[in-house]
Amino acid sequence: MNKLYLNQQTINAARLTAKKIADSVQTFIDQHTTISVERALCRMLGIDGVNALDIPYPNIIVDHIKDNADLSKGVAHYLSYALAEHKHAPQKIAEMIDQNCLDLSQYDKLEQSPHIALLTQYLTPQLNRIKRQKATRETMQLKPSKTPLKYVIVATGNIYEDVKQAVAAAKQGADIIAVIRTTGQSLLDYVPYGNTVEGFGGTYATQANFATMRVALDQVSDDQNRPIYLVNYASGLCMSEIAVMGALERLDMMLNDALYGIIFRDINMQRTFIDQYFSRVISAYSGITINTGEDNYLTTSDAFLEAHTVLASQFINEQFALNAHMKKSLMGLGHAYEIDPAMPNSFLYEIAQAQMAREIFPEAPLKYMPPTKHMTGDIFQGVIQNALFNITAVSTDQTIHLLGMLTEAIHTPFMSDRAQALKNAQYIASAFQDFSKEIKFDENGMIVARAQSVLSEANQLLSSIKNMGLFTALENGVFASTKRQMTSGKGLEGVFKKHAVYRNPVLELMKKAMAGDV
Amino acid sequence: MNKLYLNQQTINAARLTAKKIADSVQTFIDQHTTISVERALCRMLGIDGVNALDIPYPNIIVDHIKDNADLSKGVAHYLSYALAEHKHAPQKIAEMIDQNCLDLSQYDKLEQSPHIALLTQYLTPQLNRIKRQKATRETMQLKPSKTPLKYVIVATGNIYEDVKQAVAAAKQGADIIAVIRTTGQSLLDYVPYGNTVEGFGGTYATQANFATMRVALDQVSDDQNRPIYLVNYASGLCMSEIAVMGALERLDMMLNDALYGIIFRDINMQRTFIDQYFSRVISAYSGITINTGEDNYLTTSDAFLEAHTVLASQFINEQFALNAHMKKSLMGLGHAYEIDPAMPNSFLYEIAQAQMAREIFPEAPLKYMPPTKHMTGDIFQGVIQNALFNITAVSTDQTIHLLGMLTEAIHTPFMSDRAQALKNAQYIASAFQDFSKEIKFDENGMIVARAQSVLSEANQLLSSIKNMGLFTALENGVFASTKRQMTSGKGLEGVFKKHAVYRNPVLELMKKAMAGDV
Amino acid sequence: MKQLIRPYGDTLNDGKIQLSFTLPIACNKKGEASAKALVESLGIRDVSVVHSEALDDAFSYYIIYGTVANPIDIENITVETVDQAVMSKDAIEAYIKEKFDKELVFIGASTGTDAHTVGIDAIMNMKGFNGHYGLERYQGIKAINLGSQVDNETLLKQALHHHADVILISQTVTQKNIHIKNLTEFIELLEAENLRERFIVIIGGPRIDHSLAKELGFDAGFGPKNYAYDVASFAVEALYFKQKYDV
Amino acid sequence: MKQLIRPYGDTLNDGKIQLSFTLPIACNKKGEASAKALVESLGIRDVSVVHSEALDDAFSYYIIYGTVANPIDIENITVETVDQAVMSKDAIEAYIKEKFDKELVFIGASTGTDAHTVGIDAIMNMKGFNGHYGLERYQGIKAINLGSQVDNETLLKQALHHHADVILISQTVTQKNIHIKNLTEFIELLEAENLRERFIVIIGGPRIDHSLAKELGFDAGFGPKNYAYDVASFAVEALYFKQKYDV
Ligand code: B12
Ligand code: B12
Ligand SMILES: Cc1ncc(COP(=O)(O)O)c(C=O)c1O
Ligand SMILES: Cc1ncc(COP(=O)(O)O)c(C=O)c1O
Repeated sequence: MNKLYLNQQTINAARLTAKKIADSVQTFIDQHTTISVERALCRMLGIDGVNALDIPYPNIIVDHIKDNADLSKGVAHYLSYALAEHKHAPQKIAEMIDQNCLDLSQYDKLEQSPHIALLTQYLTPQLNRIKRQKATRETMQLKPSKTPLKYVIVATGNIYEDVKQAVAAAKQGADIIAVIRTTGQSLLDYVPYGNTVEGFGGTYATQANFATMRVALDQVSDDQNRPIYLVNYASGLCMSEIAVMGALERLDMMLNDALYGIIFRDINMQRTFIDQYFSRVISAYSGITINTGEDNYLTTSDAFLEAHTVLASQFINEQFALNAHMKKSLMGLGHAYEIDPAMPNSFLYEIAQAQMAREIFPEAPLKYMPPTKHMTGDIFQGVIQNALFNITAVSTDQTIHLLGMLTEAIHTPFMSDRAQALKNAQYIASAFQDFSKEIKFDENGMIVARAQSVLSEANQLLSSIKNMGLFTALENGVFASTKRQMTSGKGLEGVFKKHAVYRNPVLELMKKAMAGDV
Repeated sequence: MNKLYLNQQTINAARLTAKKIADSVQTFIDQHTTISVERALCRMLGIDGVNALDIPYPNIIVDHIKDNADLSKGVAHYLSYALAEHKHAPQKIAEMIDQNCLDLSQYDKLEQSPHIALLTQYLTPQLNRIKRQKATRETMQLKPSKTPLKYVIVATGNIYEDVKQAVAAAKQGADIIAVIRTTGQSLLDYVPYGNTVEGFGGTYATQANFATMRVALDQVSDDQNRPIYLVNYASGLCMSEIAVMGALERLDMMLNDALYGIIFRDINMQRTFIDQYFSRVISAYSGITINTGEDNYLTTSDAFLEAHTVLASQFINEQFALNAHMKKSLMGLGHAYEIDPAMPNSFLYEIAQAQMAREIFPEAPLKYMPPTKHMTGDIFQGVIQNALFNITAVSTDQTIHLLGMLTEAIHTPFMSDRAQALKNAQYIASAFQDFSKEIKFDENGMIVARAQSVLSEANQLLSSIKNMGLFTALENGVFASTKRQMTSGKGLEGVFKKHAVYRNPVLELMKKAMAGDV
Repeated sequence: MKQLIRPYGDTLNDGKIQLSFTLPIACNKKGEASAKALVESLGIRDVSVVHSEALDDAFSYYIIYGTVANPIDIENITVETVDQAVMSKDAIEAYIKEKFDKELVFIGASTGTDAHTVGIDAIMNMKGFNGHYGLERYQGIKAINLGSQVDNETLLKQALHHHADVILISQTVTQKNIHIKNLTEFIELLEAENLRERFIVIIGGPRIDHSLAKELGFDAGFGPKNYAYDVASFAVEALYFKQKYDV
Repeated sequence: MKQLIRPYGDTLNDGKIQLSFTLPIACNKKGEASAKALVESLGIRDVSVVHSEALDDAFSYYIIYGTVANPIDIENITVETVDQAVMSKDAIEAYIKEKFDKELVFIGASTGTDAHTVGIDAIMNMKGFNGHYGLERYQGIKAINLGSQVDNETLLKQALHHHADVILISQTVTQKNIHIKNLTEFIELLEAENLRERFIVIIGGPRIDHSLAKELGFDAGFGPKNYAYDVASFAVEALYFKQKYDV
């Protein structure tokens, strides 16, 4: 698939530059842990549930250590000593701490724990469950749906209404259901517990909600005889915890991008890069596809002028994912159809950009976002914007095809909005079935020229990011014209430099398992 | 513009066959006249208005001759004698007949009229007015709008509401306004008189209504600083009369197609071919673009299976128009986007067919009709169907672009439906501005193959029509699966074989004038 | 028991509804407020004008979302439908063979100035529609399709001439209710000639339904998504009933 | 004098209107009849269900056209708008220079959990929006943009800290009226601290208008298609008025 005559050397150069950028952040990541990483580890040990005050037990343990001891040694250090001493399951340990029956600070001054191996028996059930879930997913995917996969969101705020919407959408032809999160959740430094019915613009990501939706989708998947994929957000302050929950409940995809959190949620960059790494290792191990958030840049910045920032960021995200041992086939790099419809030849430029992404990341299940910024209250016009987007998605062979809603500028989707979106996409997919095979672009034309110039701008941008380092680049507002400081933003207080005795047995086990795999 | 690798020899062969088909009908036409042709001649002589019973004076004269004398000699025969005798203007003669003060049958048995030249002074004012109108149109067209020209209909039934709708549409960007006729009119064997406010699914075509709309559109044309074209129907039983009225009132285009009348209005084929010839001579002389009705076939027959019937008919219509001394630049041959949207690759086939028409008739201002048959009450889906049609129109360089209405399956267009249609077309025209220049079709692909096969089927069909003759072919239901008999259908009683003394001075003058012109 | 419902956006009984219309006034703040007031006058709350646009100096277009304030009770909503069980072509043919000793004559047309034939052809002609054969192909039925633009008098004359049992009328153009006018005239014509009981008279078209047909005095009415067997099922049973009790 | 209007399809007062909605019942004849009945219950006549579709077993979607039965009188419709004459950037700068002896401080944020900044940035930042500069570029105005996800307490604290004259609040997410809740809380906070009179407080966002702002107790509200000069025109006059009469 080479329609754009892109220079492979430029692509290679850009990739190499991105690798240097990511590697330099990786050095920092490897030296640090966060409260969320430690809580994720707790969850892998089977610690779950909330106390009488609705505080999740993983938080209870981690906060306990943070407040009373030295978290830089990692929960594994403390818990392994406690297990050695008390022979209780980690969950029990957590409950004891909650009831002030146990104080882990007693192990603080002890030497590097000789009992880390004791944790393995408690990790095994979760690891096995994840392996089983992965196998189930792979079996189901033997009958894959035709790409682009039609992806719709549900966002009622109430998991039970979400289920109704999701089931209806699946029956109408959706391949992927994303349960959007309530507006506030990404800034919560804990994961709420249980089934929930109160969210704004989305529904809380909880393990129970994941499970409820998974059951419903498995059911409709059986009825429809095709996989129905489930998506949520391993994003925000609890990236890696949610990655664990998603792995356990067989989610298929996770929105997962530190850059999104930094730019759009004002999450501290140190914190979220560390969280992201562990979350990606977990997703890589679990066979979960990630979705990155570059598309969002174009909702803030101009989609024509800043197209190269999306590409540069995709290159970086690819390297971050590779560093987390992720296969390219799990990298749902994000981009979007956001050029102002008032711009002449907007369709040509969109085709150029979409095809470019496809050619540069041939193995990636690209996530292609519909027009949102230039959608207006004129829902009839919106239908056309979505149709042009759908044409582009189909004609450039995108993988994950987020369907645009005619009411994008108005409200989170009604059931009928989603149905209309699915009909739009289905009609276009059929009408343009073999279109991309039939057409060639003029080698000296504007489509080819546009793609080439975006690539070369991205390449230049990467060089300059490499020179200053990613942290500084973000301080300069390189993406989405948004400046963020290295030491401000939410969640910095949860970052810890690893102590010499620090161990993360989950990371170690998963990396080892994947070593043969990648 | 050669994207389809069509075989020019096949095109030439088809054109030659079509010429033979049309020429053989022309022999028949030249030997005949009709009551409508004679009434048109009356109108060119300045006869207008209605009597106390609302019967138009042209009908009064022609019926008078038909009932009391021998119409095969033509009105010119009788009127020239009457003028010679009474020295009154033709209008006065008509009024005298209406009041039974004059009986033209007295001239029936006289020899070929030696007074035909007397008619010229009465024809001259109308001919001059038509020439002036033509010149006005040509001056305005110096500032032509960009093609495709956006064509919308108004159809309130009330000329004054039509004006409001038309003006609003022009301001919103329409280039062409067609005033649709009331359902019954094409079967009326007279043209109603004066401004009218009572129509069903359209407004009566009257000269006064033409004038009223022309004034309104000239006004908005000045405001908008671009031509706004006006369209009506020289179609049905009064083809040639309406052609005269349109020429006098500076209409810019006329729906004009005997085949449409035969098939969809059950008008007798002899009658309407004769009428069509004269009407086309008038339009050719007046610089009025005709629009043919092949698109309609696809509303009755399958648009994929019967695509070749459209092309065959276009070839025939081209020859009919050439025989009427019409320039190719006035031949708005019709075709349509009517393939079932449920058919995979429907867009590819539509592109193939539209591009094919463009390449085969490079000088013709092709009239391209939107989806109608497969439009449903789902107006949101309809918007997409129209968008795909608009993409095709823009990408294959159609000239007259009839905009689809989202409410096609529901009602004649509301003001807002038209506004939405215009926004749809404008957005697509801008987004796809240079698209056709940018893309090439695979020489061995399905688009090229489709166009080639339609052409070859059309060529075969033409051969078989030539062999049996067009009349017989129509009896066999060659177009729109509709069979019509040569001697049935409306209006046959108005056909007369020309007598040896027959003269049509209008036809003669116009042909002479155009002889230097073509 | 009452069964109260409201429209559904994404939560039960949220009452969400979308509207669009044009007002014959300028597009400005007052126009928007007027559009809002109009929608509120319909009993809709939380009215949000999500789009407004000038169509001309004194015409403005609005797209609106809102919440229907009052639920409706659907418990007592009954639907006038043709309540014959629908038979297959084979079953209809067998039924005719069993119950009648003559061929049944169906005569049909698109009447008045209506030139749309695709609908009546779909019911009557060999080929049928969407893969369902038309009446012409039914054994035991003689189908006579007069085509379009047939005036009411001609249709009746032909029906008598052909000894028709069933008359089928198609009406597609509905602007300014021309179909109602035309259909009413046919019934009046039958009644004036004292022939109403002579035929089963069935109407059809995109805006026709059974309740409209009954209201106008016809035996049945069929809208979109109906095929020859729907019509024939009704007609043969009605004829059988008629021959059994009427004569 | 009464000014009665109805929607306009293609003829004055024809009352034509389009609606669409979902019902939580199956898609069948009864569903269609229920949809029709619902629309009739809104005072709409000639109801035509032009499209119906199953969204799931117990959900059905309808597109409907009809005629609004009763006209509304728009004579007395008044529009709550910010009735300041809008000044240009230059005029505003001159006005500040003339009437105030200090720089005016505008502090703004997108509050609560709302992370949308494009709207508040459009008003406050250098670059502005659609070619209209933001407040940051106005001489005589100090514009402090706190960004998004700022909680009400923080906003107030910062306003006091910076001696703000004007507080600007942006709200984009409106689902389940979260913006109303959030905005009401800010007013309550001001009142609790006895600081309501201390600031001019202006709100904005895609679903905000002046009447909503007044209703909630703010000084003004601005929706889409408003730029920095609209806001500043109002604010500087309001501040001038306040300094003249209040103190
Ligand atoms: C095809 C078509 C034409 C063709 C007709 C060709 C032909 N051979 O019939 C042509 C191009 C000639 C045409 C012309 C006109 N048309 Co036209 N046409 C259409 C179109 C695109 C499709 C109609 C159709 O064929 N539907 C398919 C058939 C199968 O569906 P159906 O008729 O509903 O039939 C089904 C049922 O209703 C039922 N049924 C139908 N009849 C009967 C009868 C009986 C007894 C029974 C039991 C059942 C039954 O069974 C069928 C199968 O399920 C519609 C728009 C649309 N998408 O609907 C416009 C439309 C019907 N046309 C319209 C108009 C106004 C015209 C014109 C009057 C315009 C003009 N002034 O020039 C002309 C003139 C025609 C005239 N005097 O009647 C309007 C009518 C508006 C209104 N509601 O009043 C429409 C809606 C377009 C529009 N939006 O303006 N048209
Ligand atoms: C861009 C965008 C985003 C970006 C925001 C980036 C950024 N830096 O701001 C990103 C991708 C991050 C985003 C995220 C989300 N978004 Co968002 N987003 C949009 C989008 C596409 C455009 C909004 C926009 O920028 N408009 C352009 C600006 C200029 O317009 P404006 O805000 O109306 O501002 C003008 C006026 O209102 C006024 N104004 C605005 N503020 C103020 C303030 C004052 C004081 C004054 C005087 C005037 C004023 O002046 C401006 C210029 O005229 C809309 C859809 C749409 N097309 O509208 C959805 C939309 C707003 N988002 C929505 C949602 C739900 C979300 C999420 C919550 C989804 C989720 N659960 O993940 C998230 C999380 C964000 C959060 N917690 O708030 C919904 C809101 C639904 C609702 N009505 O409640 C929308 C409508 C999409 C949808 N249909 O679901 N979003
Ligand atoms: C990568 C990524 N993460 C997360 C989100 C959603 O936001 P939140 O984390 O605020 O729920 C998005 C939204 O588009 C996204 O692209
Ligand atoms: C060539 C032609 N003539 C006439 C008409 C309109 O019909 P009528 O003559 O019945 O007004 C059409 C409609 O599409 C047409 O294509």
